[in-house]
Amino acid sequence: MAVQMLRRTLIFVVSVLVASAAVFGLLAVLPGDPAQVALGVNATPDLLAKTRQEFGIDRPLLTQYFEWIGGVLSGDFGRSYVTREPIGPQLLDRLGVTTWLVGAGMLVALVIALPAGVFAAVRHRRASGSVVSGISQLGVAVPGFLAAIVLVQVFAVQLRWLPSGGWTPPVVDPVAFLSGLVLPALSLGLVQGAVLTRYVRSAVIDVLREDYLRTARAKGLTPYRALMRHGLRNASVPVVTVLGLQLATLLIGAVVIERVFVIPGLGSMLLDGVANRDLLTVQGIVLVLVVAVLLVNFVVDVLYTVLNPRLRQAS
Amino acid sequence: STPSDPSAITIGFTAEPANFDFTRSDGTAIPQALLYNVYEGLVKLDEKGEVRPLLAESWTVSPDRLVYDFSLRSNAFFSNGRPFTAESVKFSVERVKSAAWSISQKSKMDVVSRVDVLSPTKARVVLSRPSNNWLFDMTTRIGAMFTPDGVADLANDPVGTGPYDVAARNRGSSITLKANPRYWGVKPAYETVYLRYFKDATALNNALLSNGIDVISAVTAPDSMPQFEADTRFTVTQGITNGEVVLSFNGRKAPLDDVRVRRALTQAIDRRALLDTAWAGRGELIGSMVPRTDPWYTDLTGVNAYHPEHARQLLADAGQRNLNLRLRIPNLPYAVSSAQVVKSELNKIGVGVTIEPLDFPAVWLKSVFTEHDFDMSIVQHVEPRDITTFGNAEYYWGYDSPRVRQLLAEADRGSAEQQVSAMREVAATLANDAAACWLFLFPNMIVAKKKVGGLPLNQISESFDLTLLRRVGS
Amino acid sequence: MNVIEVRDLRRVYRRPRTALTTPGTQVEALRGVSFDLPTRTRFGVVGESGSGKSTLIRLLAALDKPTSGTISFQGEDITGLPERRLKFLRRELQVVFQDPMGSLDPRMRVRDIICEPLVAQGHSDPAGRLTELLDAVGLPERSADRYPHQFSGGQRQRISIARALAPNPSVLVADEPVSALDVSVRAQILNLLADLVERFSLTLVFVSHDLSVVRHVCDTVAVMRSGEIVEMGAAEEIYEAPRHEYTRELIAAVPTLRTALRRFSE
Amino acid sequence: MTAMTVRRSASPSLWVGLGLVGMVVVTALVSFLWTPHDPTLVDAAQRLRGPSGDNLFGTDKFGRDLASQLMVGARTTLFVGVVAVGVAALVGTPLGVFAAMAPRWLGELVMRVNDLVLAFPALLLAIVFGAVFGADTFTAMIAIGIATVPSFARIARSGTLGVLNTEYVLAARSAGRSRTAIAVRHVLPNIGGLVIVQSSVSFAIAVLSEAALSFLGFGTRPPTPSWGRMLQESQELLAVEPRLALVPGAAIALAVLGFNLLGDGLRDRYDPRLEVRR
Amino acid sequence: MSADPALAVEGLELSVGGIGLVGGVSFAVAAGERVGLIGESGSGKSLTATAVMGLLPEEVRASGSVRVSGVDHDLVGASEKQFARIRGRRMAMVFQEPMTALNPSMRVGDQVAEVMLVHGTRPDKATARAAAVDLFGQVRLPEPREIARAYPHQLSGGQRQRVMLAIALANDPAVLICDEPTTALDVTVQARMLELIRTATEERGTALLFITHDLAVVAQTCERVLVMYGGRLVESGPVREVFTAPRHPYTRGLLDASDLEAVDERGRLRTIPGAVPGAGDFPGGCVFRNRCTDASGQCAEVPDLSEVDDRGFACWHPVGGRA
Ligand SMILES: Nc1ncnc2c1ncn2[C@@H]1O[C@H](COP(=O)(O)OP(=O)(O)OP(=O)(O)O)[C@@H](O)[C@H]1O
Ligand SMILES: Nc1ncnc2c1ncn2[C@@H]1O[C@H](COP(=O)(O)OP(=O)(O)OP(=O)(O)O)[C@@H](O)[C@H]1O
Ligand SMILES: [Mg+2]
Ligand SMILES: [Mg+2]
Repeated sequence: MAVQMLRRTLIFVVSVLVASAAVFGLLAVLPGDPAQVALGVNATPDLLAKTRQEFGIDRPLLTQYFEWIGGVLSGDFGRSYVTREPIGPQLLDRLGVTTWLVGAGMLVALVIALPAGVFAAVRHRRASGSVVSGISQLGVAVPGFLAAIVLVQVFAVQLRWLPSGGWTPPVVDPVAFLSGLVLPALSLGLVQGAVLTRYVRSAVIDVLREDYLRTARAKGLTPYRALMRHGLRNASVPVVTVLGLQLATLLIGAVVIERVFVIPGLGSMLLDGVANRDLLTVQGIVLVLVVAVLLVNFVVDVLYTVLNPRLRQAS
Repeated sequence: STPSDPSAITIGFTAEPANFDFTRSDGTAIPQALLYNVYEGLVKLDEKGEVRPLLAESWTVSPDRLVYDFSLRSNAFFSNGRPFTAESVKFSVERVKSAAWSISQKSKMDVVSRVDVLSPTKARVVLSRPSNNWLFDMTTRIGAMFTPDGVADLANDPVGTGPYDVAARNRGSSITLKANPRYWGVKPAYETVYLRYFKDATALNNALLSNGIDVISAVTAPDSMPQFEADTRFTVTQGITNGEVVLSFNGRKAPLDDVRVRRALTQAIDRRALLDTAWAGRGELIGSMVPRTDPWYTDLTGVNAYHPEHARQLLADAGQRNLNLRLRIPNLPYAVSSAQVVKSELNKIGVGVTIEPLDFPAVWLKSVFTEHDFDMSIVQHVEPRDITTFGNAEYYWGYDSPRVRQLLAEADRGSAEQQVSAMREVAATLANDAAACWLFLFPNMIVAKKKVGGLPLNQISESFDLTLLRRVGS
Repeated sequence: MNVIEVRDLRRVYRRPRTALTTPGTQVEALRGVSFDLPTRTRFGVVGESGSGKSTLIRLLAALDKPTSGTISFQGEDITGLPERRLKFLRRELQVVFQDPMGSLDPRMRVRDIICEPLVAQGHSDPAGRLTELLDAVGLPERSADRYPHQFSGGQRQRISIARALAPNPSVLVADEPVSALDVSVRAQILNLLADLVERFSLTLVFVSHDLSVVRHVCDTVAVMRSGEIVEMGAAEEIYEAPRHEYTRELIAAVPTLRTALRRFSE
Repeated sequence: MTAMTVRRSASPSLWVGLGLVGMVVVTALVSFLWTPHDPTLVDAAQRLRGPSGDNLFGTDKFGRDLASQLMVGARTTLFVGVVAVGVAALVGTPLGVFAAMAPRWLGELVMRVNDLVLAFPALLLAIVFGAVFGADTFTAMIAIGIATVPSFARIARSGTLGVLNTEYVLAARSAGRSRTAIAVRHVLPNIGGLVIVQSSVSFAIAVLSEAALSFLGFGTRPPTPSWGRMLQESQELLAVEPRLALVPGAAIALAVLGFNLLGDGLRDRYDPRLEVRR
Repeated sequence: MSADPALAVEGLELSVGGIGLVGGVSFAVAAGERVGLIGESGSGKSLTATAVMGLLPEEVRASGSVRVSGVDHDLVGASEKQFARIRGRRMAMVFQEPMTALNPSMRVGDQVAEVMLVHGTRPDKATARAAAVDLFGQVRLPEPREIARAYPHQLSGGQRQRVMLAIALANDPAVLICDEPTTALDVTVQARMLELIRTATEERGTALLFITHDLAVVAQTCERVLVMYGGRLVESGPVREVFTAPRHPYTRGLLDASDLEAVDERGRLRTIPGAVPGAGDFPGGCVFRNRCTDASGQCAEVPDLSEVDDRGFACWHPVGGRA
């Protein structure tokens, strides 16, 4: 048992190390000189050289990498070339924002997808079910940013019910925080909800075909109750997989939404970082994203065993 | 901000300062927020382009135009409580020349040979050669006044003498300025100013439309202007900036080293039509690198005016057939829009154009600006009086004219009248040589709630000057 | 002479991990099986589910490697031989599987299915042999261009048998070839197998959980339980006078019409 | 009990999907021969015209005909899908098959790396590629393709594992087929359905990605018409001229819908679980 | 035999999209009687059973009549609600696949308790659970208490099938339908299971409809047998009579083919020529006529199932001639 845990942890650490090397390598080939970006036009060569030295980017790549990864392993992500502040706390800040956004988006998605997906599955041979799955099909086909733009036009610009963007931390003003979260969460959640609806639908349809659901009906449960009592938990296994994958895409896909709604999350930090060639920051962000995704996968694995007793220790 | 709080105002911007230290980070965002608001210099530039007193109440210039004697305000204090004195001037100016400053603009201080403290309120600056540009440059960030114990953490804690002090910052989203209670001058109209940042022009517009902000500092989506103009909630102003949108030619390389080719390309482009399509007709046409607010402005739009037949002829004369040019532009809206029109126009005279948007600033700076790997580019040149760059043969456009260099030097050295006439000649020469093709002068479009007055018509200094704002009504 | 000699064959499977924290369990599918198979025997293997019958067959066909022990085929040790040195085995020994649908690639035409061993072994005229084979298993010639799903279970099993016969093997191994079939079809296939064994002088290894089927088809029977052969001998002998307790149990449990109907006459 | 085969007739979603995709393909093909106007010709006089007989969908702020841009944009859309899905399928499928057929440790390794790529932000890849090789449709789509490789590898691997567990693969092995022959003759045809389904879904995702990248300014180069860029350029005019956003927006949505429906329809046809009921 | 049968099926017709799958099936099962339903794969046995249970796939249309004792309405055309009250209470079913018929994520004890709670035959969870443990003992599961806490995957196939039986018997139904309940089991396990079904139904006086394709199993378990082919009942009667003196050529063929000891002169088993056609491909008239050696022109007409004294067959040329 301990050995297995160790093995998993080891795989995880190695994955993160490989990922870190990949990020580093990828960014090393990125054209553009961080020093020049920081200094701007008309920078003199010796100023450039001095700044490069200050950033530490004049040293061999391997040295840079080991220094960076060494720092990261001890919790130090380095200092941003641009803000000249430690990156770690900033990352945490931004991660918090993105987590709120993604969490709220996921919530919206689930609130839409669970009932809609179950409904569409139970009625998949009838018109009402087809209508729901048709709508979800359309929802999947709408680009997320288009949904965002339209939502802003309607609810912020025309009706002026909600802010068009911006971010208020929950501790500063909970009401402003929530009202600012509504539209981004909807933009993110509607499309993801449509995607999820389709998965829920097909998972439930699969479950509806299962023998044990027939058994449940043979016991005298109505089809609906049979599904509720016996189907959903089993249908949730494939849905959780998708949820895990979606969470990963959401973390990254939030970039566009963050852009439209001017939300200072990881996505906008990533875009800024790349534009400013703030390489240490970008490396940090990507590493955090990769770790987050791997962690989500890990959680999904654990959830599996909770949901599916077959995966627990067999007697 | 709560719209109900009359002493607060929220202003929307597009470019967010990465930090507060403009001595070491380039870009327009930091001085836009801090200069004249948090930091003050001895002098400032007003919206008509005139140099005005600020921390210096007055100054005299010696006849040989090498010695500047400034008399300073005695009631100015830095936000950390230190008084502003002649020592501050000496410290600040010398600091620009030291390694503490690392941005390239610091070279503008090279002309200063020393600073003398004559008394707490009298400072003398001695130049190594006469320079008209120096005093003008003192209105920019390099003229900002610091105090020795206020420079420990410039990136996060700016200490200046201005009407505002940075109260809070929310990275990626906003900066809060609070009025400095010990400010020496007129108390600003708004006690609290929220500077909010929107990377996206449309997001910025929407914020105002949905009452999220009170002012758009600069509309960069010109096509959206009609919706503000039609809305009775808003005041709209349109002035100019000193940002010349330039179609630059790489003069180092054939065939663009040939003046006929450059003239042909310039004449092939209908700049009125370009402005109309690419920037909704907002902005002004200019014929050279001079905005209307400079004293030596003359209308040069007639030089190398639109004349496609003539352009074709010029190309033929230059022996250019099947010309194909790489238009490598920053991936910014104005450049992308303008480039498409330029391509379409040049195609009409048989010149092929490949548009390559480059990651800005990083890749553009590297390939175009530093490595000169381009035929043409489109960039907005926002620095004040950047016509002088044509005197630098090393500059990316590779324009090399000894005559222009000489004229520029004379202008800097000479009297005010000499300066104006020399600069006029420079502008005319550039236009004539088609050293570049000046597409248009970037407009300054501000939209604000009706309750906000005092909006600066033109944006020609580095600062978004909050001291100008007024409250209207109520 | 013995075609096949099996000595102390063991095979241990490691089940894939089912929980995050625990390693997979080990399953001893075969625990020391030995027997000799003289040429032209019809050898039956019976045993309940999970007793290791299929495992044994996979090892005989060199589709899997034993954990220990040896199998020699026509005098040559085939355990641990790399695939490229197994050509003779692939020619001499062929397998018929249980699931008449699952053992035929649904995306291949019958023609290609039957010719697959010939093509794989570089036969000079696979197409020529096809007609012969179809005829041997009693399928019409036009079947060749159809897909497996267009056939009934019995017909599919015929296709499977035709494929096995293609390289002219001397040993035919059948893993529960009739377990998935209806009684009427079962009879047809059993008849066919008997015909073919006779006609081509085949050695037959026939696996089933149904002792009466094995008794009908085979002359020698091995009874397996939990990876071991508990009893082995002539079919009639075992059926009439089982020595091992488990064999007796097995025989008693197999329902046959005759025994069942006796219930009514009592 | 035997398996009974219930061949499903083509579902409506397959037909609607085919219809929509066919429309995109035909539009793209026609655009090579004819468009109502030059889609890149700037004309200040024609700026922001409403729909008319001459300009079916009107013109944009450059005075360019929207209908013509839409037609040529269909090419970009298809190109995007072909490149991204091509890269992903051609790399991912063999990789997945390999991971399933290789020795366990090697397969594990491949899948671990695969997971990593899956965790890697596709956007960053697109940006880096754009910066290194010049931002345009092709590089962006190579990046999206690479980012999509893992999903193909996963599907291909699980499909292959399924196929390898069948008796017909055992039969092929005992027939003397080599590993490669089994991979080519048995595995690939039988996971083909899964790959095709995955392709059409990835096609849809690629089209959306191109739109999103163009929206962020890392996609198709101007002035090459692309639906994503049209949408981006229309943004500031949304309140004034919603038509400019609606037209490309609807085109994207319909094309994506088409590919998704096609994928669903194909899944219904190819999913062996639906085809054979036991 | 009581006059009022526990289960009565009259003229049951099932079709999908106009293709007839089952036609004119009528039979009755008395309380305490055990009736086998045999026939080759695809003959319509499962469809008939699921029609009785009201568990037909949506696309299948049913007509005719199905009645269960103690229920005052016809089950054909009954609503889901009506069925829900009957299933698991008045009639119950054991399915073939022990691997998939139980909910993998629920303890088996709870799955048994559920059927009692649903119908309110036990007042609360605790009682129902205790009753489940009891039932496990009745179906001879070892250590019923431990088993009740297990998940299906922790049980063997035979054990799971016993759990299924416990579920079916929990509310003492009037009718028990078993659809090939032992096909997936080992012979030794099968023998014990069959014994169990027999005694359990005997003890409770339950009417049993037992579906299988294994004639021997029917002979062991049932008193009466129904033979199905091509969606029709072709023969019926007491097991002994039908199996010793079959009248329908199809029954005859089945019997011959299952007897591995009866061989011809060449040592070959006897077979029915040809194969079972797919649904909808059966010939009109007598469904067996394309495989029947005795078929004549008369066979183009559908022969009725002539029932005399519990013994019936549907054939124009019965084995042994017309009586
Ligand atoms: N690939 C495998 N991995 C792990 N365990 C296996 C594997 N194959 C077989 N086993 C296990 O080995 C044992 C013997 O299996 P085998 O398939 O040989 O039995 P069998 O006698 O053929 O059974 P059946 O009658 O069900 O086909 C079983 O317990 C089975 O679960
Ligand atoms: N939903 C359906 N749609 C179309 N045909 C069906 C459907 N369900 C069953 N059938 C067909 O009806 C016929 C009878 O099926 P049924 O399942 O009752 O056979 P069975 O006698 O139980 O066979 P087995 O022994 O294989 O279980 C078969 O030919 C089958 O293909
Ligand atoms: Mg087996
Ligand atoms: Mg059945």
